[in-house]
Amino acid sequence: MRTVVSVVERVVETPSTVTLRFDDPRPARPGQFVMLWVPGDDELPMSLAYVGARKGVTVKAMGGTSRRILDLPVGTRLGVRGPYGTSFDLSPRRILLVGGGSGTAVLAPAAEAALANGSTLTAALGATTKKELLFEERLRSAGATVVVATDDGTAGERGYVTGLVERLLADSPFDVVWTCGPEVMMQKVVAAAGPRSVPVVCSVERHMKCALGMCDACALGPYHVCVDGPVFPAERIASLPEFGRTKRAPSGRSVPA
Amino acid sequence: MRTVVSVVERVVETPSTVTLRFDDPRPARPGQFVMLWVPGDDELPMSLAYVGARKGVTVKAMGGTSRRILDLPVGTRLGVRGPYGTSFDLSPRRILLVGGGSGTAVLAPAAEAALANGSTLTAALGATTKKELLFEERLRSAGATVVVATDDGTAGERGYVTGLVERLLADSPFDVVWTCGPEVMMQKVVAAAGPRSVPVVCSVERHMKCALGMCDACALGPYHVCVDGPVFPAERIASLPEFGRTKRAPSGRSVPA
Amino acid sequence: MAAVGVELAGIRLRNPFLLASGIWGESGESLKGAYAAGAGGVVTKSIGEAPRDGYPNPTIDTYEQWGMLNAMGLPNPGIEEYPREVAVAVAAGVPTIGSVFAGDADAFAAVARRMASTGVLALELNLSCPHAKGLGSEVGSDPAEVERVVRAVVRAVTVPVIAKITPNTADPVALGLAAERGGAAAVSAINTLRALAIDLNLRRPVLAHGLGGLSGAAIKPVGLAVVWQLYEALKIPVVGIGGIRTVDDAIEYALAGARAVEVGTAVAFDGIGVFGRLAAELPPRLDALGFPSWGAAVGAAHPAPGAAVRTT
Amino acid sequence: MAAVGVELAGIRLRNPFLLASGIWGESGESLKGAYAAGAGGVVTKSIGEAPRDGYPNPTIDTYEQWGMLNAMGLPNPGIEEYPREVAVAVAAGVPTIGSVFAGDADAFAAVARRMASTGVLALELNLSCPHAKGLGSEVGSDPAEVERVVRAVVRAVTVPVIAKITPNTADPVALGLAAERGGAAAVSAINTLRALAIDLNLRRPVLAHGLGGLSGAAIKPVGLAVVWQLYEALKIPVVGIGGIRTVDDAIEYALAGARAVEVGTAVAFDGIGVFGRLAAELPPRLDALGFPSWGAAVGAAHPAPGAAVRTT
Ligand SMILES: Cc1cc2nc3c(=O)[nH]c(=O)nc-3n(C[C@H](O)[C@H](O)[C@H](O)COP(=O)(O)OP(=O)(O)OC[C@H]3O[C@@H](n4cnc5c(N)ncnc54)[C@H](O)[C@@H]3O)c2cc1C
Ligand SMILES: Cc1cc2nc3c(=O)[nH]c(=O)nc-3n(C[C@H](O)[C@H](O)[C@H](O)COP(=O)(O)OP(=O)(O)OC[C@H]3O[C@@H](n4cnc5c(N)ncnc54)[C@H](O)[C@@H]3O)c2cc1C
Ligand SMILES: Cc1cc2nc3c(=O)[nH]c(=O)nc-3n(C[C@H](O)[C@H](O)[C@H](O)COP(=O)(O)O)c2cc1C
Ligand SMILES: Cc1cc2nc3c(=O)[nH]c(=O)nc-3n(C[C@H](O)[C@H](O)[C@H](O)COP(=O)(O)O)c2cc1C
Ligand code: FES
Ligand code: FES
Repeated sequence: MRTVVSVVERVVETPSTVTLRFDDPRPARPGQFVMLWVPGDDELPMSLAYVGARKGVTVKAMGGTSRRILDLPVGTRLGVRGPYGTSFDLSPRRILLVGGGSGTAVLAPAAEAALANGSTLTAALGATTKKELLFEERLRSAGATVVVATDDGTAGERGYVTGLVERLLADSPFDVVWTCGPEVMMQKVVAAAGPRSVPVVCSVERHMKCALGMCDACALGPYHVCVDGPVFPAERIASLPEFGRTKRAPSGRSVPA
Repeated sequence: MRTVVSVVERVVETPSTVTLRFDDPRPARPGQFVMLWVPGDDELPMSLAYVGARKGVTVKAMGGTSRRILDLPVGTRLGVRGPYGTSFDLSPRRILLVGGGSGTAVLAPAAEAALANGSTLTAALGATTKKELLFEERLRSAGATVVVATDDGTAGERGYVTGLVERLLADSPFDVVWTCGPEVMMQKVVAAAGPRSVPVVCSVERHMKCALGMCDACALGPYHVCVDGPVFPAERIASLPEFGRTKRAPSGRSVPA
Repeated sequence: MAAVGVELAGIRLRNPFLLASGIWGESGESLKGAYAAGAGGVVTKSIGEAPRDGYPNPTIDTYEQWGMLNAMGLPNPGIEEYPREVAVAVAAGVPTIGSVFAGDADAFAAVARRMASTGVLALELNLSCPHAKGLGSEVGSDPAEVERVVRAVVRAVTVPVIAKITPNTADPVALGLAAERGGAAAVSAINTLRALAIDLNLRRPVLAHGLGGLSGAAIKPVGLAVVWQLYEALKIPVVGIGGIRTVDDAIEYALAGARAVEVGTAVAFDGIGVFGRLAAELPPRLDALGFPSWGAAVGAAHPAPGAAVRTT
Repeated sequence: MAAVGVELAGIRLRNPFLLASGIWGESGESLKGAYAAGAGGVVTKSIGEAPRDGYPNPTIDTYEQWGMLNAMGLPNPGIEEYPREVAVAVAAGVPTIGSVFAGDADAFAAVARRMASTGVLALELNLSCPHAKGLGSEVGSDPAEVERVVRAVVRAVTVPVIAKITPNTADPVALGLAAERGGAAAVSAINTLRALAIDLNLRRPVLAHGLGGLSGAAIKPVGLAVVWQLYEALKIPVVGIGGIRTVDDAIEYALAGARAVEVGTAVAFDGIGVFGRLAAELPPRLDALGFPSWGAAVGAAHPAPGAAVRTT
């Protein structure tokens, strides 16, 4: 299940985000993730931003390991387990995509696949600032209608992407909303879509160790994010007391999200 | 590899020989053997006297375990590993079969298969006495020409079967001789066939433990009877110093055959 | 159909399949989920005095279907936090066994006392984690220490105490006898085998911790041997663990002497649904093998007292 | 192409693959055959003072490709008879290591002396058979006893002495250090793991002896762990054994610290041709992995002295 790959391409997407591409022929579906092992460092869950034979992960600088990943040169060897987890149902015809920050990484391959299938897709992307907008161009060239919000107003609307979502939902009919980003953001998306009965699908994160549905590290209510997720219909998780509030630390303790 | 079977038929072949039949769908070729485990007793190599889905072993009373096997009733459960080992090449057209005592057990399924293939086959069977003749009727009804020798003259010619063999080889052309029985008998068969350049194929016995070509218990010169045999072209083994002279005891010591 | 309920150390279980410690055992919801999936009962993650993050990732490596290596490093929320998790399972009526670990007898007794107060039906003492320094198998490989720890815990609590024995020992029977002397109500065996995986390309051990513990099918023959030996030597019941994935695996453990069994790694390969399958398949399989009940199979491969194993 | 010759305890081997003790090792012709098939050298069957038949059959049970159980019971022709077998291999120029076992240090020394006189290049002391009462692992699980036996043998012979360590222990390193103190030129590990197979239908252990030893792929992770630990702790070289079937398995052992390896169970699954395949595939595989030689791979997964394993 574990394989070792070499980084064959490194793309700086934003000042804090880098995509690493590697060849791994194992089949994967949009929404799935891998456990990416940086030898001598950590092994982390990373969504597949590219799901074909030349796979890719798009990594945002967060803590120590992710920062170090940003600097890994082409040729670096990495361990890869997976792909793991659930994926997006690509059958809806009219899709609203809501990506916050690096959350867009997991949505992009799903968007490409749906658009290639003939669905229409509007992408609402949020970022702190223009330079941090992720995959705007990628989504546009795949055929998506892209709208943008930045905290500082350097691109698109000033403010949170959730403001855009309210309006998009009011203006046009959608069959589904796909969202990935901070849980508070996703909660707002769910709140906006609920009255209009548009189903929401969320991709969520929890601390992961085994990624095999065994160790309980990623427990979220009755679910294990590594096998029951990371892609969930919102109705299964939005009402859990944990959602948007707590997560589990590596020790298994509940801590504020 | 191990399976458990039930004895579904028990046929008294001679006063000292019983055939036990059991269902085991694993494919087997004439000449191969199984490791037959009598629970609570020993596990012994036994040639397959019947190689179809309803398999059979024909056991001669020798020491303790084989004697006890003779009394096992229908319904007894046995462990079976295998089939193991080499088998008879069924392509020769004119076959001389030379069976001494229970050695005929392993030759019978090969004879049936060759006859069914359109070969002709003469069977020279030896036994101590008429009642101990094994599979005479089975071979005859399969289409073999059967000639017999008994030590006491109660059936066929009086004397050893090797006397018959000399004459049969002199009288008619054969493409191959198949033989199984005491090694001194097989040596005589080899000696008789040699001058006429008829190849001889022997089935031989050595003490067996693993039957996997690993433990060395069944070493015979550079061969392991469990995997390189039990069916050997005579030219590979007849000139070994051990053949007809020594065998290995369970401890691995060389002892007189 | 064959009856499959069992009584273990005074606990009634609807079937002999317990969730093994360390699997689905950190959160109360998960413990509930394992029981809902069909388990006869659950064993919690091993809980210690203080929260522990465990070792860094990678903590897991898998082999083809026959095995798994882990060095989680006993992550756990600590005995102050954990009672609120276990309470979820206890409140839902899940037969729950609380697993605890510590570095010495006093600490074991302290954690055990707190765990026992949550309403768990029994305790399991993890005397056997093969890869956590100073915890588990270092304590657990010394019979005198095992006896001391078990005795201290038995004195500290009123629930039955199950001692989980390490297989990384020359003499598991000595450890089992020590636990029995200490007052254990049962022993469970085995924990994982000390093991290592190396990545050829990366030229390093796969797990961040280096050494880990082997589980899954590969260790079933070792677990069966330990259970066999413990059954022969002890008066208290034995819980069989190691590589159980099918009812046949479980019945082999019963024949070797296991009163109940724990299932761990199979959850990774087959999902938690493995418990429902095991529970459903056990009665007809026991019928087919001619056992009137699970209990009738327990120890059935051992010769009757006084009988010779071989008839020759 | 990468060089694959090795020097082990003063013996030069054309490749690191030794025939493991107990496989093809009872007859001199078989030892010759294993070398002709491509082995770098051979270890004889373990030979004791007197002939032993070993245990009755069944002596073997196999699992799917991942393992095998045996309780041969140390059958051997005895040290009076065996020299004529080993002479066949020695006369043919086969690098031969004579394996011996006994119940105590004096008996070990006596058998070893006789074995050494046959021209074997080294001795391997079987301190680790997991299923023979009073022989092997009972001696072999006590460090003091191991040291005593090794010292007695080292005094009795002039050839290098390799101590074969049991994995059925809490502390293989203590055993390895004891062997080193006793004067061993190398240690080899591992022997089989104590294990058991039960037949469900027959309701009894499969092997006549009951307990047996597990070998094959299932024990590779355990063998790697023992070799890793021994390499870290000892100055003398380590011979890796357990579950080796492919060159990748062997290179993993090298990375863990094995100077040479022994191959046993793979012979049952793949035939003796496994040695030719291993020998042929090793140089290109080392090349592909970037190792200039087998020697360069030995211990290469261990952090350089003083370096931290993790960069974080
Ligand atoms: C299913 C899934 C998909 C993900 N996909 C991406 C992605 O595509 N791009 C991306 O940049 N990040 C992704 N992450 C987050 C990523 O795994 C890390 O959490 C993040 O990179 C920070 O790691 P760090 O070691 O640098 O941070 P640290 O300094 O160690 O910690 C920062 C945060 O990362 C979290 N974290 C650390 N280790 C883990 C772990 N093993 N599992 C989960 N969270 C952890 C910590 O809980 C903390 O909240 C994903 C997480 C999950 C669960
Ligand atoms: C390949 C092969 C096929 C055989 N096929 C048949 C057959 O079809 N019918 C038949 O009656 N017999 C067959 N035998 C012989 C059979 O395995 C036994 O040797 C025989 O039944 C006597 O066993 P026992 O335990 O009753 O005798 P014992 O009293 O134990 O010994 C009598 C003789 O049997 C030999 N023997 C005992 N155990 C074994 C063993 N594990 N492997 C080999 N020889 C052993 C002894 O060396 C001794 O020479 C075959 C043997 C081999 C090797
Ligand atoms: C990921 C993982 C975590 C484990 N954690 C614990 C633990 O916390 N306490 C414990 O006693 N055993 C622990 N174990 C050991 C199991 O409870 C069990 O003894 C072992 O895995 C063998 O059973 P299996 O083959 O069914 O997995 C753990 C095993 C695994 C695989
Ligand atoms: C059938 C069999 C017989 C063995 N006999 C011996 C023996 O006589 N002496 C010994 O030191 N080891 C003996 N062993 C152990 C092997 O030498 C080896 O240590 C073990 O099988 C692990 O290696 P493997 O997985 O390659 O088989 C035996 C193993 C098997 C399978
Ligand atoms: S990461 Fe272990 S259960 Fe999900
Ligand atoms: S019986 Fe073991 S090698 Fe033939």
